[in-house]
Amino acid sequence: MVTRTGVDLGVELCGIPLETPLIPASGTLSKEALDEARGVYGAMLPKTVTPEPRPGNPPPRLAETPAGMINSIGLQNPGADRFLEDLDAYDIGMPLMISVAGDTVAEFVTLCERLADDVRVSAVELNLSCPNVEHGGLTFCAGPESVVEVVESCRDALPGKPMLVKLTNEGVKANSLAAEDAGADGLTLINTIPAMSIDPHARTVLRGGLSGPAIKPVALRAVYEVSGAVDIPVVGCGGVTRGTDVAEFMLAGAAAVQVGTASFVREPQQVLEEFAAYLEKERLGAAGLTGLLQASYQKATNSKSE
Amino acid sequence: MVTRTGVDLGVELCGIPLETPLIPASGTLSKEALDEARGVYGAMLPKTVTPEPRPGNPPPRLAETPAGMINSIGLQNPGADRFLEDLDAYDIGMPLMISVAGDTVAEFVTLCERLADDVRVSAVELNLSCPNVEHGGLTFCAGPESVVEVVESCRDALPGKPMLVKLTNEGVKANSLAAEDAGADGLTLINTIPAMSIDPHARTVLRGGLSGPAIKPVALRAVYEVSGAVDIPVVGCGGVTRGTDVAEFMLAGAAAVQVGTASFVREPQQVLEEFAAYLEKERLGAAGLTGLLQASYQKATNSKSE
Amino acid sequence: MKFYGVSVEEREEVGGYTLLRYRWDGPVEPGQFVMARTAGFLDTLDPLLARPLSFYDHDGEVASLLLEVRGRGTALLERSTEIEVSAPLGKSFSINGIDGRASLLGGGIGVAPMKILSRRLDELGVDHDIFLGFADSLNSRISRDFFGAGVATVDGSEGVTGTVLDLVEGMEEYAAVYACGPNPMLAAVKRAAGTEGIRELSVEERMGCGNGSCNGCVVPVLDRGYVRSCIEGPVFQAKVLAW
Amino acid sequence: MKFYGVSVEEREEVGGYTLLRYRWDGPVEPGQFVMARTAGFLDTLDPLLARPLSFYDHDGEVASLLLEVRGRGTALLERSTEIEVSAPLGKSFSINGIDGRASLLGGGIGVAPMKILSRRLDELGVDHDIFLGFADSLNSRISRDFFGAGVATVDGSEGVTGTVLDLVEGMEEYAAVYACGPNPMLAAVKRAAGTEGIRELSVEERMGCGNGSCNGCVVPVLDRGYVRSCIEGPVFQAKVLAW
Ligand SMILES: Cc1cc2nc3c(=O)[nH]c(=O)nc-3n(C[C@H](O)[C@H](O)[C@H](O)COP(=O)(O)OP(=O)(O)OC[C@H]3O[C@@H](n4cnc5c(N)ncnc54)[C@H](O)[C@@H]3O)c2cc1C
Ligand SMILES: Cc1cc2nc3c(=O)[nH]c(=O)nc-3n(C[C@H](O)[C@H](O)[C@H](O)COP(=O)(O)OP(=O)(O)OC[C@H]3O[C@@H](n4cnc5c(N)ncnc54)[C@H](O)[C@@H]3O)c2cc1C
Ligand SMILES: Cc1cc2nc3c(=O)[nH]c(=O)nc-3n(C[C@H](O)[C@H](O)[C@H](O)COP(=O)(O)O)c2cc1C
Ligand SMILES: Cc1cc2nc3c(=O)[nH]c(=O)nc-3n(C[C@H](O)[C@H](O)[C@H](O)COP(=O)(O)O)c2cc1C
Ligand code: FES
Ligand code: FES
Repeated sequence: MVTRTGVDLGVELCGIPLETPLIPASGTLSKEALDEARGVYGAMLPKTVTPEPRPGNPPPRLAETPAGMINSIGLQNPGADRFLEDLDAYDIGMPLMISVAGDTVAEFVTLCERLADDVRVSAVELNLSCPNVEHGGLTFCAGPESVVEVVESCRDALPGKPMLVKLTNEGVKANSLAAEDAGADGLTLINTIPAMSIDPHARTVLRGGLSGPAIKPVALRAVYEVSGAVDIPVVGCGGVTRGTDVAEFMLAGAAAVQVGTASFVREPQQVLEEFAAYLEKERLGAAGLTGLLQASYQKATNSKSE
Repeated sequence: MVTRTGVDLGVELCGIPLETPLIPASGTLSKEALDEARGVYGAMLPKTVTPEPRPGNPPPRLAETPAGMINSIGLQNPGADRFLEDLDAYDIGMPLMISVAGDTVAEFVTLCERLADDVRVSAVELNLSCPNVEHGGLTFCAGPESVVEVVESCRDALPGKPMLVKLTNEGVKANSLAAEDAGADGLTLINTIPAMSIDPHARTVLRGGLSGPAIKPVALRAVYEVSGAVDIPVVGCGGVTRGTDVAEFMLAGAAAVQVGTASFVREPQQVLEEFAAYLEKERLGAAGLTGLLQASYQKATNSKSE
Repeated sequence: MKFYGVSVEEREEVGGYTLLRYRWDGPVEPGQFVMARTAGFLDTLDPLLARPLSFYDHDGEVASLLLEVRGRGTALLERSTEIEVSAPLGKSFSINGIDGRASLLGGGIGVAPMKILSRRLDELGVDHDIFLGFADSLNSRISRDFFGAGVATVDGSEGVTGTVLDLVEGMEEYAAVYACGPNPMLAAVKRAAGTEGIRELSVEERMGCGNGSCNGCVVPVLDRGYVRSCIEGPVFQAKVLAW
Repeated sequence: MKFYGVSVEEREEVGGYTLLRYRWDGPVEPGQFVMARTAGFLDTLDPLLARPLSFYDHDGEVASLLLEVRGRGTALLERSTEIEVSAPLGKSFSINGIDGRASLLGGGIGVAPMKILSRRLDELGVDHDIFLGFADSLNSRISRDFFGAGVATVDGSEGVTGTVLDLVEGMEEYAAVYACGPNPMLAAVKRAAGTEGIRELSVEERMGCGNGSCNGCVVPVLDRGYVRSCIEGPVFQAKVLAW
């Protein structure tokens, strides 16, 4: 997409041309809100689907935290059959990516096989931040071995279709390298960070995943460190709230950027407009931003934390 | 300390009675600001000291982030000799804890040996979030093996003196168990989270550690998971900003709580007063809070992140 | 989610609550809500989420919200002169084709949607009784805005001592029963109102987005697991709620 | 760090800057600064840190700050009627025992501490020249508040075309030279002013706490590595800065 002011917003992700580098983060844009996506996102990405329907967790599922929120939805979704029946609802004239998860490697593979020949699906995102019931409930991204196992199996099941692997922050560099080795075409960094909220009066707790602006600095660091270490594209995700956040992720090395929590509190259209204004001021096209900093700063700056 | 309204703020940490459960987080309270500590904190804890003086990193060292900040100070400190000469400045009538770090296990040990017989020092906190130059610059808490190595060596060097081990969030549970096995008397959770800030206009980056309210939900989760798994006391740290935050950490299982970044933007006295007001309302003493939730919720609630 | 900047043109303290008025000339149905926050988002990202608030009233031009301060979000809203609101959201009360008398029950801040509902029923010529329950006489002051309403307070400082349920007799006989308040009250209304006629409850769950995207605001419904209260609610038929 | 809630009793736009006045009857020395933020901390934790601002003026009862909006913190301060400030912080300019004429140089928002400095020098009977440099005529408008000051603008729209350094001749001859502005300007002043007499520069570094606790605001000094500009500065003797 080229704006009226001549800014080229187009990027390429795993060979797929995207009109803009923005993608909705999985699980944060419903069918009812699709109108906000048109003309804004470069690809569509619905909530993670699992082979069987999942009811999700009982409420309360949310807690607000400083500049962030915790969710514990429990991957509520209608299951693959109903999801695929209704898939056309997500066809809004842009590439469609599907996020998949399962309880076992076999479940991941089943889903990939169903999607492999579906021409409506441009790419698959493996959501590895869910528990592997065969490994005592540790997530699929608990370590490089389990990443390799699931990614290799899905790779075989998805010949020729771009496959992204979505990881959480813990162990992100080793897991990313493992995913690349196992055949991932791209990485999405990062999923929510395990966190917890306590109501000290009611003495209740909510454990779940932290998202929103609070995690942006952690996500940026992950994208920066990983995109300097792998040869596959990285999609940035975590706390993107305004146009300059998109720029920051791309400068850090991201080829595209997902917007999640912020879409609950703003129109994604505004994020895109701010991003376009930034590009216009800097006289750059979106694609030119990726990794602009990477080379010069990778070594120059210190990485100690106190 | 018992307040005018009869609230007992006293707690015990590794056998040391503390007038209040609050402790300044290492590196966040200078000598010039000691007045804010009197009558507020239960123990004093200066900035991490290393055997040799360290100049620290060149500026800029700070960046603000959503509800948080990144610092890259580089452990600037005058070195053990000058630090110990001036130690009496930190004697403000409360137990004194010393945070130590080094480039090698041997450096940690040297420092511990110097402190072992110093009667002014009530306890030592090992700051393991610094790079181990003998292991390619990975931090001392990069994994259980390296935690065990440094903690065991320091244990031998510090016979009889309470020794806390301070860890970052990455791998916190395995590292905590390792530290306990290796002889730690307590754990401080968590240090800053590796993060990064980018100025998209100047195209500059700052890599460092994230602190402040933004990380509170992550720190709470770490304290909750770890205190349910170890038998030694846990000191909570990360984003504590108001009285109810102190309560939340203690409910999660902390025996004491450190205040860091918040002391830059508030008086710690206010945090203590709010905490006392909370206790009064709940008709509890400080010591009674620790782990009040732990038993009932450890199994009851889900821990999936999406 | 799209937010619109509006000015608070009037602010009125009514007992323990605060009424805020702003211009809104689009359609508003009784039972609908807005996501609202103080202005200045982006300059401050905390608190991050907007808060769901029912329409208290709407005369075609001016909308009113009734606010109970609970935490940071409502505290900030209460003292703001510039706020940001979404368009009206959610399913409204069913008010057409009522064959008989209606009963409106509000518990605490659950009084909020009853004003606009009462106005619309008046417009449709539906006779109705209003029953309001509060903690104390301070909060009950808003009942003066409801002509002829029955009032109960838990501490007995105003009206009948007890809850709103102690005010209503023969709830089963009303052609329509509408209730809003804490979950235990709604469950009691569900039991007392029987299954004949319109039986509608407006539920309160924590919300993240208000437009169906986060799946955070769910309530359990019979045979269908959890559904989003911002999309399928906040007004539900009593019989579908699995309480 | 302790903050005091104060009301902005007067707000005045002066070209590109904004003057804020609040009551403060404690002592204030020229060159000192406050950490400042909009009121309402705790209800909103973002932005988290307060911002360092020099005293522009202080008459014993009313303090003034001169504000240039750069980002969120200054934007919020600029539109707030209630703000929170620390007590005066940092080392001030040395103004006693000056044997001769003084020169005051302000670059951009570095003009801020020159007003209160000029006032104090007047009180002490020290003759001084004031030289101010700005980007353009809009920002230069504040120079009307400095009687007889020399003015330069980079775009030539007011006064001499160039920087503040183009205004001063014979800088070495002044008994005292005081400067505040961007680092490159300060470095140039250091070179031009020689080493005789009082040569003081007020530096600007990002600050976390303002009271020495975070070690964030350091500047490099000769032979001593990095020192905290909030404690040992913001005013430094030119010769100790390792620039
Ligand atoms: C559809 C709907 C309509 C509503 N209409 C009104 C209205 O008209 N007027 C009004 O004053 N309030 C209304 N509420 C409730 C209002 O949204 C909450 O009081 C508000 O979100 C609390 O925000 P806070 O920042 O003040 O408190 P927080 O700081 O977010 O929380 C304060 C306390 O309230 C609890 N809490 C937070 N959100 C909720 C919630 N949704 N339900 C119950 N407890 C919660 C928290 O756990 C905490 O203990 C409505 C809620 C819903 C879902
Ligand atoms: C001792 C001292 C005295 C000062 N006196 C004044 C004064 O009297 N009036 C005035 O308007 N300003 C003054 N400043 C500068 C002022 O503190 C910064 O402009 C302000 O902190 C920026 O905050 P912000 O939220 O508006 O911008 P931010 O959003 O924090 O940042 C906006 C941009 O400014 C940069 N920035 C942030 N902090 C600083 C800093 N300290 N120095 C340079 N660049 C920075 C950021 O990298 C970013 O590019 C002073 C600074 C110091 C250290
Ligand atoms: C309510 C909610 C639901 C989510 N559901 C999913 C999901 O189904 N699958 C997934 O991969 N990530 C899910 N996520 C994580 C987001 O896709 C994203 O990785 C994370 O929220 C960080 O981005 P953000 O800060 O922009 O929200 C969810 C996040 C939220 C807040
Ligand atoms: C400016 C700054 C300097 C710090 N220096 C140290 C240090 O020297 N040693 C250490 O163990 N932790 C250090 N920390 C980490 C804090 O002690 C604390 O673990 C962390 O900031 C989280 O707590 P908070 O969110 O309350 O600040 C530092 C933190 C900050 C912000
Ligand atoms: S509030 Fe997000 S789905 Fe209802
Ligand atoms: S601002 Fe924290 S030490 Fe100077």
